[in-house]
Amino acid sequence: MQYLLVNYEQTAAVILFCIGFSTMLLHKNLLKKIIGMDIMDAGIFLFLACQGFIKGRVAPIVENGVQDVEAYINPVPAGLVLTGIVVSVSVTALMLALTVRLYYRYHTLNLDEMIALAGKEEV
Amino acid sequence: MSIIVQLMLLFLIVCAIAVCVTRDLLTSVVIYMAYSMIMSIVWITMQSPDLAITEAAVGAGITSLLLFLALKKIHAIDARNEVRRKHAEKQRGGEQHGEEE
Amino acid sequence: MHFVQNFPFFCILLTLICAVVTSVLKGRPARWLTMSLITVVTAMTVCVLGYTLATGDSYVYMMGHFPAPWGNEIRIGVIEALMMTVFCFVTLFSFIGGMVPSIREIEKTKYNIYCILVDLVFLALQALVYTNDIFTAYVFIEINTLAAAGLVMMRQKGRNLVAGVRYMIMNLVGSSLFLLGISILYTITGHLLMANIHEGVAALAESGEYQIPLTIVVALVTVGLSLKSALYPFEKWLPGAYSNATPTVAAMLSSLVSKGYIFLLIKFYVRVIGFDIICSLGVLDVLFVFGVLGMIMGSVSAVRAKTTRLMIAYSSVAQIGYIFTALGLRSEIGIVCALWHSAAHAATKSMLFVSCAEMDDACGGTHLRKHLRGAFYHSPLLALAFSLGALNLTGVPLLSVFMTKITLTQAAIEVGGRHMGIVLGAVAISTLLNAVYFLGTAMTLFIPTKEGDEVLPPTVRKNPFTTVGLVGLMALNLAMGLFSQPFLSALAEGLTRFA
Amino acid sequence: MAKKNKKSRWIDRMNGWLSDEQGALEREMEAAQEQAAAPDIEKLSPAELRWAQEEQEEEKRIEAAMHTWTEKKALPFARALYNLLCVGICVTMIALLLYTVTTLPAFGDPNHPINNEVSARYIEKGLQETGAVNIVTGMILDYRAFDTLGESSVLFTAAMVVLFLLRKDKDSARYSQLAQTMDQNPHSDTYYEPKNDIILQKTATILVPIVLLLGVYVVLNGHLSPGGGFSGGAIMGAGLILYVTAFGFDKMRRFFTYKTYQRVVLVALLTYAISKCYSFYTGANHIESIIPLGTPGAILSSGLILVLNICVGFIVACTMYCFYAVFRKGEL
Repeated sequence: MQYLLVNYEQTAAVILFCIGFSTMLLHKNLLKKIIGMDIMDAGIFLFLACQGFIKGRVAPIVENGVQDVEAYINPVPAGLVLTGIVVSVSVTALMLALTVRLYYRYHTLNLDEMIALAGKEEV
Repeated sequence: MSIIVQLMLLFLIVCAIAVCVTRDLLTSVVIYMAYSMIMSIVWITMQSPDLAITEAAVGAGITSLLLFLALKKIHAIDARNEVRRKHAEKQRGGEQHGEEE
Repeated sequence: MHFVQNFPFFCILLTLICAVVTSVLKGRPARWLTMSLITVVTAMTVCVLGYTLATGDSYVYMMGHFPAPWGNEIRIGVIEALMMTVFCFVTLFSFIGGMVPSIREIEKTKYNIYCILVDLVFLALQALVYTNDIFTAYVFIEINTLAAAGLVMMRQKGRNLVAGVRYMIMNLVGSSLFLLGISILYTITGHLLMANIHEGVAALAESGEYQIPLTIVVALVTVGLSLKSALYPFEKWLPGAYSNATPTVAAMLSSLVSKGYIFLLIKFYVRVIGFDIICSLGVLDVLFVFGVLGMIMGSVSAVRAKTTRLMIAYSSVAQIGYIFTALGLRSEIGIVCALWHSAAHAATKSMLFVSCAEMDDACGGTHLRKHLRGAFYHSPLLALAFSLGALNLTGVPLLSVFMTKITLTQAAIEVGGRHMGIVLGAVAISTLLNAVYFLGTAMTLFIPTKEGDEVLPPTVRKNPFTTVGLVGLMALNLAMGLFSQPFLSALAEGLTRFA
Repeated sequence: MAKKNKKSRWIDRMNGWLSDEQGALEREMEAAQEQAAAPDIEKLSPAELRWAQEEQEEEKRIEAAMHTWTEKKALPFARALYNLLCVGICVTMIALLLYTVTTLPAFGDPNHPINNEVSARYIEKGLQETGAVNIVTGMILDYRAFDTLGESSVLFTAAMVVLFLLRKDKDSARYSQLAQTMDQNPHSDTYYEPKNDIILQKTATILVPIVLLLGVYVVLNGHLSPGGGFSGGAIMGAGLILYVTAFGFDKMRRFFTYKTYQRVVLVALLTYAISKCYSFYTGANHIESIIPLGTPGAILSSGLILVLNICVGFIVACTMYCFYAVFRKGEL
């Protein structure tokens, strides 16, 4: 148990992931689901970036020619998270466009109402 | 230094729970904006400035802007429906008068 | 460095460039560009297949100047080339076959976006089949999800938008679980390329540390990818998405998008984690149980379905159940059977969707099964294609799905014990149910309509695109049925070098 | 004279083909679509007639259902089961993941499994091999460039689908009804042209140049300091959005319309794909690539990375502005 407190960044990342995950599953309102998805993605990226951090080392930008490994942190997770952030923005933009179109059509944000209304429509 | 990071992570968790709990959509979008602002500061303490700029510009900036726009669009549609509903009531009101007379 | 080895890379780049160029074209040039692109890529993939069959070994293609653990790479072997050839032919013929309904149903001014999304799904499929790097697989899974969600919403009717939202939410949960899985995997092994991860995992297995994170990784990736490929408990999004889409979109979604995820899951098991470690972890039994449940429940709900497209959508849930049951049998033959059935199902299901959708429109477009009566007499080719698909899926000998059932029972007998009994029972029940709903519908096509009953007068529009597409798909199915033995032996032999 | 008009006839045919004029077969199929778009009752086949009536009924039914739906709820039992299941899944998720975190290596210790020879080479030889001072940008745009190529196409896919969903173009017959209800009604959002409120315009005249300059700086110095194509592009996009909110869409359309968006994204993505194609091909076939890496630290230094950063900057800036304009006004 005390080990959790030592690794508090990763614990916080996992808690954020689970809160986002449960928001996305439990809430019926579409906008809440989208914000929950963003929180979930940010949680995963925090978890991934925590792995790359090394205490007492600086960001991987070469200053005045110093190029030994002991000076910088691991650059790979930063690259992966950069890609992840842009992926989560494009997914959010698409989901919001869908929500606006659905609101034109069904005048509700509640997913269950939409499914029921769509079920009644003709094919 | 690690106290500040712990405080910020605690704030993130509180923000996440607040989004889960709040009823009103506008407050949850504002809370999300604060969430991604604090997240970009956490990236700086994690010694990865690339992520900080991207999260600030893309996460806090564009995503929150799109969320606000979606809300504005939905309120605009609500306003339109109010106009239509009042118009429908007025017509129905008119017919009742017609039938009564 | 033989010149043919560059072809997979050329195909990927060509598809991306055509997708980008189509954004400025209008309706007709966009259609012809996409069609020529898919034919060129099919031709190139056949050359790659010839080359890999000749050498018999898989080769690694470095994407960039830096070798394996530093830069990206793609790996092409006999299995990848075989599966990609089948997928290319399916894409080509379903795109041509469903051309006319797509022109009629999709807005004229937004038609080029339809062609762009078809290109992007094709691009993502190629990258998923060829990639040898786990994070590239995640990026192309995202492209696959967004493009497929866009394709689901092509008809812009209320039902399509709701199906699109449900598709997006379920798939986003799946890809987030997949991303978390590969983050933990990267944490414990330190590599992102499949070959190096395999060494790391093997080293971990001996040294015995990080055993819990390894099981969690396998669980997360399995749940993520099975959620995306609609295994039984997670298939709520599938009927709405497949039954409301245009024929080409339904064909591509059911045969290409879900098969890309299944191929990635097989690659993850065999190449990243290693098949023996996976067997020891016991995740395959869970897949086996859900596969068997999917086989039966999918067929049951297909019998209850009112409209033909909903029936075919539920039958894809049953067929995906077959694939996961074959995977769950913990044997080499099981994997060969899973690969074979994903190819056979791709060919059959696209034919069914294309022919059924156009027969619906010809018979008054009410999608109800009873209105298909006597469809053979006014559109014979469509009825023939539909009944060939129906016969194939019920497992008539000399056709491809019959071979699946043979290899599935072979693998089950080899495993023996409880597995054998359950598999034989499940195969029997689902074949019986298949016969009830598929052959039932196929027979109504051939019954001439009497004057008395109310049947909508047929509106038949003959056009060359549908005939070319359907004849191509029927030829593909028959070819896979007749040449199944060499196909299976190539798969089995390729599997040894797949790891 | 003959040679000229043979060439011009060829160009006319090409322009005709490009501007989607009708071939024999296509004309018949397009006629089918026109018939669906503008139905006049006599020529309609019974199926299309039924489809048209069906569309009107749908509209009316949704109108009626709009008010009555709120009382009826989905099956309470299914809802409760779904909630219970989800809470169960989330609780097991949290427990499992927290347990895995305890077994993972500690935070920030140097001998973490991922600090292996892969990251060692990135740091030690990163400057020599990619020429980029910022190792993360060097890794993204040179070592693992295939991921970033895929990732730009994710952004391109999302932009295309959002345009498909929200963009209402004047000549599309199907959505004229939707466009009219949006435009005429004073309450609808697209009706609103920003009234020139002085405060916003004054701050915009000061702020927009600075924001755009910062964006350009971040893009150009992507390989020297933190930043790069994505963040710089987002900052430039924010600058464009600020300009539009202050001065309105008509002023913006003088230099940024849907056509410019299409062309900029086309050119940027094509240069990106072709330059990456060149570096992958030369890499795979062990051909020495002729692109000079330049002196580290100078702006024109790290070979292709600067060009790629500029392309990605353009793509991201135009896409972010396109999202805003399409959400806000429905067309660029």
